[in-house]
Amino acid sequence: MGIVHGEEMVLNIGPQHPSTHGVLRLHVQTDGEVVSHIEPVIGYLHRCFEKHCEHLTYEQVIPYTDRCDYIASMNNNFGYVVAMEEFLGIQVPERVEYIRVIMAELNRIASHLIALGTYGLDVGAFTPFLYMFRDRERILDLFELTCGARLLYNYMWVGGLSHDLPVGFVDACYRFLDDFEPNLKEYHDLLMYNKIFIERTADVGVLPAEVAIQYGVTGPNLRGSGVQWDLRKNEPYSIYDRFDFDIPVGTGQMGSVGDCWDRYWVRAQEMAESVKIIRQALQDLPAEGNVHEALPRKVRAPKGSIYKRTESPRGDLGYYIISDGKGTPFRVKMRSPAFTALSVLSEIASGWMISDVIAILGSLDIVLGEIDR
Amino acid sequence: MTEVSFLFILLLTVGSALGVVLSRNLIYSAVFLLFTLLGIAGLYVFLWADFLAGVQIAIYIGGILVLILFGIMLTHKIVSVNISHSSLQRGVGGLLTLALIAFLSWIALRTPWRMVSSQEPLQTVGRIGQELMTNFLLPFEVASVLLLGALIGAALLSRRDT
Amino acid sequence: MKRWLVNIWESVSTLLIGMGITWRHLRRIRKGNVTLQYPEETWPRPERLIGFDHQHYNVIRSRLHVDIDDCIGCLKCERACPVSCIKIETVKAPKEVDLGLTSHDTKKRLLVKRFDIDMSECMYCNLCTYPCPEECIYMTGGPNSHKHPIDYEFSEYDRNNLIYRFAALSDEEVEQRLRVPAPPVTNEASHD
Amino acid sequence: MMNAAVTEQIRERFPQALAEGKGDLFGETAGEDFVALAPEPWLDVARWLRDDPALKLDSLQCITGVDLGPEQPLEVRYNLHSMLHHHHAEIRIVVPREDPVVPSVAEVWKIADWFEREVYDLFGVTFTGHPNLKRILLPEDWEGYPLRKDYTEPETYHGIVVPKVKTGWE
Amino acid sequence: MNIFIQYGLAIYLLPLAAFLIQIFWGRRLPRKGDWVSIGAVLLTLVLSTAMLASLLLDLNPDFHQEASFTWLDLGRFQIRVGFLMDTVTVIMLFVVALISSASHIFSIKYMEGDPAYSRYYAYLSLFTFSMNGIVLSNNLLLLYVSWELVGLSSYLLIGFWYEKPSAALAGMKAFLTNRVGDIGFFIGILLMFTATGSFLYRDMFAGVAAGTIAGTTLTLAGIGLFMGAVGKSSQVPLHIWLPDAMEGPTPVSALMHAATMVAAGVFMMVRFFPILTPDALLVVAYIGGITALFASLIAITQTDIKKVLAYSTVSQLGYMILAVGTGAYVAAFFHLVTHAVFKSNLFYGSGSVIHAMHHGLERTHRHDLDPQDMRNMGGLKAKLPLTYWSMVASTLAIAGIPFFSGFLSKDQILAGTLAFAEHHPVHFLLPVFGFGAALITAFYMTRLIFLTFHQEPRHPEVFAQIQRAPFEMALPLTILGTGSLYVFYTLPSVNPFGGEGWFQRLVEARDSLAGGPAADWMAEQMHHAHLPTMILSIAVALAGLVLGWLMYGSRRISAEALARRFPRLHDLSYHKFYVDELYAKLLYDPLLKLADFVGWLDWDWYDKKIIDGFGRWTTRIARWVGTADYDGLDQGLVDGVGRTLRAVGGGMQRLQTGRIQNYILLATAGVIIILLSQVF
Amino acid sequence: MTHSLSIYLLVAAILFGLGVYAIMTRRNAIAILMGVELVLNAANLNFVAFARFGGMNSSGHVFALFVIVLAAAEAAVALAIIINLYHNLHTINVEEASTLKQ
Amino acid sequence: MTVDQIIRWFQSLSGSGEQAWMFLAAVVITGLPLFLVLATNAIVAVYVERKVSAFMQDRIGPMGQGAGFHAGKWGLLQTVADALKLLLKEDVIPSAADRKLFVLAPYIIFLAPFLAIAAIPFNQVLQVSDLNIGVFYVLAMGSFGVIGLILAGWASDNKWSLYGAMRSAAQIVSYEIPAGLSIIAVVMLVGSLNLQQIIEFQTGTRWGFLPNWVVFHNPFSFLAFFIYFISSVAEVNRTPFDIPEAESELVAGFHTEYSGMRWALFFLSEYANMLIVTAVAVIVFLGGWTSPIPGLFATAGWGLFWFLFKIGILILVMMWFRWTFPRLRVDQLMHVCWKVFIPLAMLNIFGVGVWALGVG
Repeated sequence: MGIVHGEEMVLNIGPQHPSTHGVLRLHVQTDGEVVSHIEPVIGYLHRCFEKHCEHLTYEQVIPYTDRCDYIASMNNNFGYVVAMEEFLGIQVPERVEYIRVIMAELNRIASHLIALGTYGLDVGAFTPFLYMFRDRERILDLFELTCGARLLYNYMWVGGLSHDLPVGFVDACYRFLDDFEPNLKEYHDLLMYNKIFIERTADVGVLPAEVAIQYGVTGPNLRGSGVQWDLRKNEPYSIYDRFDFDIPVGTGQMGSVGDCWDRYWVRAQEMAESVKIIRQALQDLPAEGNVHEALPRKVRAPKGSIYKRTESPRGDLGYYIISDGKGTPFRVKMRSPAFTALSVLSEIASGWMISDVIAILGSLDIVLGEIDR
Repeated sequence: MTEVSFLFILLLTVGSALGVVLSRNLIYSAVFLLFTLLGIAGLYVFLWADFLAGVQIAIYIGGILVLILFGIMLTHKIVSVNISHSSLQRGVGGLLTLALIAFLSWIALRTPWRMVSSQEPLQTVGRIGQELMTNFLLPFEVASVLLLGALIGAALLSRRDT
Repeated sequence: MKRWLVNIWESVSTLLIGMGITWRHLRRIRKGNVTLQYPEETWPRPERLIGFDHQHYNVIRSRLHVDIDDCIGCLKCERACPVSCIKIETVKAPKEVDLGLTSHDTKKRLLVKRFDIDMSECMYCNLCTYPCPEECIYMTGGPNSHKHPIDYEFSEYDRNNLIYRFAALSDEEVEQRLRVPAPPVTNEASHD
Repeated sequence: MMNAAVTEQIRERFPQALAEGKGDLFGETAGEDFVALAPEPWLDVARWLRDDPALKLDSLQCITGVDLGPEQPLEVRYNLHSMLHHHHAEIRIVVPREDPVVPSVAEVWKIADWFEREVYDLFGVTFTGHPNLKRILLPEDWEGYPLRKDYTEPETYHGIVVPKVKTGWE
Repeated sequence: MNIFIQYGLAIYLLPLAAFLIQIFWGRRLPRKGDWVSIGAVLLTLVLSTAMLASLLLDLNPDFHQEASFTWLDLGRFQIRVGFLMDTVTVIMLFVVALISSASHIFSIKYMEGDPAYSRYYAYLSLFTFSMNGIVLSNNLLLLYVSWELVGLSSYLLIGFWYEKPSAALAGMKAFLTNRVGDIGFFIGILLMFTATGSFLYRDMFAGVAAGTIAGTTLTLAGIGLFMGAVGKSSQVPLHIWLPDAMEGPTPVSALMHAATMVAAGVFMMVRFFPILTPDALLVVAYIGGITALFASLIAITQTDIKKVLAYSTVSQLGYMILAVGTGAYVAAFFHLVTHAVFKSNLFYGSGSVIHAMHHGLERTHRHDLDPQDMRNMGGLKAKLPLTYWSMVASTLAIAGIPFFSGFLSKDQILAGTLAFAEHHPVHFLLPVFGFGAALITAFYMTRLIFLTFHQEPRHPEVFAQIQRAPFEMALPLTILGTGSLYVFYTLPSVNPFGGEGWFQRLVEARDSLAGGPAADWMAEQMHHAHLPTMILSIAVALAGLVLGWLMYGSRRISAEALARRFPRLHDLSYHKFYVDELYAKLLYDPLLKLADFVGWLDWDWYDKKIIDGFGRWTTRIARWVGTADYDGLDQGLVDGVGRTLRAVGGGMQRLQTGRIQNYILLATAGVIIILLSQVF
Repeated sequence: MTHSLSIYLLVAAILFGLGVYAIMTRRNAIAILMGVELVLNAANLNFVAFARFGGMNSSGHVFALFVIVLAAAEAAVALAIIINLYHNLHTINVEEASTLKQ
Repeated sequence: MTVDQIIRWFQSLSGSGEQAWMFLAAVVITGLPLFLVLATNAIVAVYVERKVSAFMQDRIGPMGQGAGFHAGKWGLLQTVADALKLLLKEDVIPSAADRKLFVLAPYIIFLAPFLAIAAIPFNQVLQVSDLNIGVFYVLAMGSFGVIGLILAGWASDNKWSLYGAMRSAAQIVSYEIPAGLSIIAVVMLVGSLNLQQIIEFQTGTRWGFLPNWVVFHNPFSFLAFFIYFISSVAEVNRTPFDIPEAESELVAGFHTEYSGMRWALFFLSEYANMLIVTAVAVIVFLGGWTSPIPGLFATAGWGLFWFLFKIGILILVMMWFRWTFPRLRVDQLMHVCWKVFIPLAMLNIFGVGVWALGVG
């Protein structure tokens, strides 16, 4: 490709730009259309989550975790409560475990739908985005049915849940899954296997596995690079060891392993796997059980610390909790997967054109709330 | 009424040509050039050369002027609005130019041109095509080679690392 | 050359597949549309009947409401709030003053002088509603939703209007209320 | 899960590296829950941890800064993980509050770049050898390190008064 | 259409098709499409072999086929182009196809893994196409177009590794130097065209024979044509580009800069011999002779293996040109053929050596060493036996040792010069050039062989890592090495001195149309001179060999000591007689100085310090003149020149501002004045 | 008015003069190029005008066509040169582009 | 109704010779309807675009239901409201912008389709000027708007605008080539540049049942239609070739800084350009005003209907493209143009020639 060189120019993509997925600024040096250097500038959404936590009780932290990754709040709750339960040594009832898995996987689907839909927007396809939002709305309906909130749930509590499942939830969920599965193929035909889309994403922004590990990239991004790494399989928490599902990894089907298309494809396949998990969980869901049974009267952690990771839709979500034995945590550190994913951007996006940078950024599926915390 | 439009086009042509020459802003010069070229295309219509008028617009405006604008943008700080340029030897040059125009006009007006009255042709394109394929075949071929050469040359030249 | 032709073919065929999908949606718009004509139609709130003590508990998280008559001033909700958007001031009532009973037949010991909720700060975590012994603070749509229909358009022109003052007694009023012989008077919430 | 083994190996390889156990503050014991290291040899240890075929801790999960209290030192905690062997290790480095300096491991694990910037930003721990040590979450001109226990919020920021008390509230 | 013309057309178009396919789709084809080019060139080899075979069966020296069509009909005259097929064409086609095939095959391994592999093959095909154009053409137009195309592909291939600045510069240098010659060539063509009104050889020859063009014009035209050959065949003074051209890949050097492209000039001279006047021929002869000796002198001291071969090529081309000039143009063509085979073989051998050295250096990570420097080699015989023997055969051929191909052709040439000198004693220098060059050639080739293959390896660790040449490289070496033997040129009679060889019988000398020597007379003369020549040349060649062996083989005579003894001579040779520097001094510096001078005028005029300026002007002029003519002019004369120039410059100052706008202003003023004068 | 040759010649003369003026006085290479375009257009106008009043001879049109082709080629090459100049010298002022001079 | 005809009509009314006011009046009388056509086109097309996009995305688009006026029945008044809003909106000119050019640019862009539509034959008689070089004229006018685009991008003094303008200019200039080449193929068949003659060529039937349109003439002419249509989509900067205004990359491209009335002009000219290029496609390939059922509905009135109907279908297809496809990258766009369409179009010319000589 012959490139006519122009002036070196500095572009500020963001903080207000249609495709920065939040309030992110990309300091981009361009040479003509080609990006020679790129530096993400973050912090616009910094809300001192960790400082807040030091002033809150353990229960009050949960709504704050909601707001970190607001696309997948359930999973953020999940990570925190799993960490706290291990810290406190609480065994939660079976029913609670199943409900949690169902919610987390539903939310994973919802999150991936957003990731894929907005990625379509990034490369210029508007319609798939609305189709995917339509299905996401139905998942949010299910959440609303369960806990009254559509986005920030505060649903999972340490030792239990805020509410039991409503009557008719299981049927509604089955209905949703039955409707959703055929839609998946349609989305893929419409976008993923579209030649223009393939041209835009295949071989673009290749993230080799070594680089990904070096940068601590996890989740679908790492799996897109061909590394079979999923905490649900590799370090099963909760009851994930009871389900039968596969971990899709990128194979370089359309270009090379670890390109944008592979990341997209991994997310698309993960939705199908999540559907599989939800179906199994709904099947095995214990009919009886009090979701408040194991709730401690007052959460007061012993002295010490814990680091626990769970698999959020974006990757390894880790909580490092230190307790000095008082009623509030001494320190809560959240290791957010999007933070590491964004840090790799300057490594893989330099040398591509502006359009590709947008595509690469979109394929990393970042949520600024989680990066800036 | 044709007179009115003719006069308008004349004034447009000459006026904007003045603009091209006198404007201190390069982009403005280019915009004025746009109107000059448009005006000349209009004059071509009056001269029964409709095909040439089309060529004038397609090539001069759609091609050369776009090139010139690209050139201006590539050779100036890309986002600086004030692209001004200065001139030299305006006084002498102006006088000489005036003299030149005066002489040329005087010659044009004074010479008893041999005029042959003719009818407006029904179609010009066909005749030009026939001319090109018969009497002007060699220049036509040469022109195509020239264009090819210019194409390659321009591409080669504008690569930075040659 | 072959690659070139294959590319063209792939482009054309996959693009046609995509166009087919959008065309199908265009045809099926009457059945499949998801638009909500907002002012005329509103979001259907989920019907639910679950356990958790209440038989007809709608969990939809709308604005907070306090049945101030039932409030005993225990400050549990204020403590539960992660963002400190609830402010309660109480005055201890003398033994002889009877402030009445709540709907759970608890005797009120404290006079709630002030009960403010800054709704503009509320993060809808619902944490304040769970500890309330009298179940008098709830998101609308809660246990007493028949009294307060769900309303999620609580927009205001002035931010200060989002501070809901469920009790705002002046010193005189407090004094009056706590005057020993005075009979109990029901007090309405300032905001409804 | 294998911290004790890691401790042993570090002691063999880098006899001077182990710091005196500082782990009593939160009731944890060095060697089982974590490995406490002195700051100076950390970079060498880090390289070895990553490259040693038996350990192969190639993935840096998280860097957590901790302020142990107003009169106490600062601590930097590293959670390491091996993608090959699937085991973890936690390294803690205690540095004095007055002069918190830790060698940067950004060249060992690339992600340490941003993690260390974050710790620098919020705790004021200086990482020597870091390629680009500047604030990451807060504005460049922010004063103080917010996650320290003795941090007091500024009165104003760029002339804007930081409201401490809500108007009409208290 | 005649079958030969059809074959010719196929030979012409096949590489073109390969080129087009390669350049557009090459990278996407399997194996990056090298098989397209190789297949095309092998097909041309098959076709040309077939044609040669049919000629050999016939042995008709008057074989002549021609076909042309009107390319442009301009009413008054037509421009016709077409193909000419005669014995010379067919032999040349075969040579081109043979060397080209060898080059293509050799390159498979040599260029393996190069990122621009397919582009390389595309260029090779382009070259083959344009070279065939030169050979096939029956008119000056197609010849000129192909000529320039050859120049272009040479430029592309020399600068193939354009990331290397030296390669890019070498390409540029070759291109520009060739342009100088091509100007003359173009002038020659136009002279011929204006005189005869046609581009066809046939019409031109007829025109010369009929006397439409004669005398000085014809001489000038001949010299003009010869200038093209000077450029392309790298004769003095335009020889400077060829050694630099060695920056290109070695197969390219073997193909173009040893065998085919540089031979194009000779080929053209052979074609045009009948129309060259004796005066023009004399110029040709001297240029050729000087080149032959001059280049061989340089080759003695070069250390880069390819540079040695490059200068050797220049020298051998000088031989051919010399032969043309002395009238032995058949000998020149013969030498062209034999030389093509053995010289390209030498290049392939050196390529094989370089390839091996390169890999050896890579493996030992000795990036400080130059894989082409002979001083880093030594003892390679043990590691590369095939290359060694093949190169030795070719070395003996080029040295003119009996029973090798070079002996036959060289002998003929020397005989021609001797005969010429015998007839024109004034030009006794010509055979001296020839024999001198022969002596030196034998010497430096021996040096090359000994330095490269014999003695102890200079870098044993590198030596240990050297591997044998792969099959793709060995094949051309074997074929061409065998081709250096004499038998292939004397068939069917094995006796080399019988003169019954196919070549002798196929290519017959023709009479000059422009007053040059007649063919019979020339043959007679050469026959007379034959015996002394043979004895002398063998003696000379052996002397060279022995000298080389003494100095580099047995080391009886220390080369270093000699160099120390005659530092001047060694320096002269080592620095290539300072030709490049001379050009820099003669052309480049004065040009820069001229620019300085004009700039100074400019500054002075605006300063309004004309009187002061004149003083500085004089000194500047004086210095300029002084440096231009280094010593010899005394102070008074300088002053005189200065004064004269000042008077002229004073007038010119007003015009020389270096600003286009001022010129246009003045031009406009001039136009107005002319108008005024016309009107009133 | 539209049927008089001289008015076209007049316009062409003015355009020509202005073009020459631009070439003479402008320092900016692109401005000079614009001047050249004016001159070429003036010539073209003359060609077409003479063709129209000389008995509708198509040769004039063909010539004008060739001039336009030439102008296109010239503009392309000239702009390429100017851009090259700019990259090397960071100016397109013809007076400053004088490295050949020193 | 051409200008000349109107003037003649004036003359017959007043009995006097040609006068300036007549000319001006005639210009206004012909120009105003053209402007109205373009404006109506934009309003209708925007409404259709909204509805098409909505339907394709499972929405129902602008609606006016229930109490209150809202956007009229089925949202018919939505675009009118939009137009009103744009007209009444405050017009912001950035302080760093070059005011004169900033103001001028939208008009230049709008001028191009406005001039071009003068040569479009809406039916057998409804045509402002029947030019001999009709197709060529329309194409030439199409290249005219590029200047305005560059000026708009440059005058805004915004990097995104400039990127958009440069991309757009390069794109339009490039895609004119395949578009022109594929039209040349047809011109070869017809032997005329005159639009009416091209349409006349397409009257009658082919194989007895198909209309004798160029698109059915031979396989190559179908390919030419395909190339022309795709290229014209690129020429009007619509998805998948909308990189000049790619909202996810360049915010809004060359019209980022425009607002209110001026922005409306851009909008208007985008849809006007769509009208022009599809009109050319219809005239050149789909038989212009000829009826798809040869022999029936062939009056002038029906001619207008057929013409607009065909244009509508093509515009609908363009919209369909837009709401289905992702966007190409700028180098891929050039790749498609130079390495796919131009070679195809050249081959196509050759093919059409061979077909016309051999088969036709």
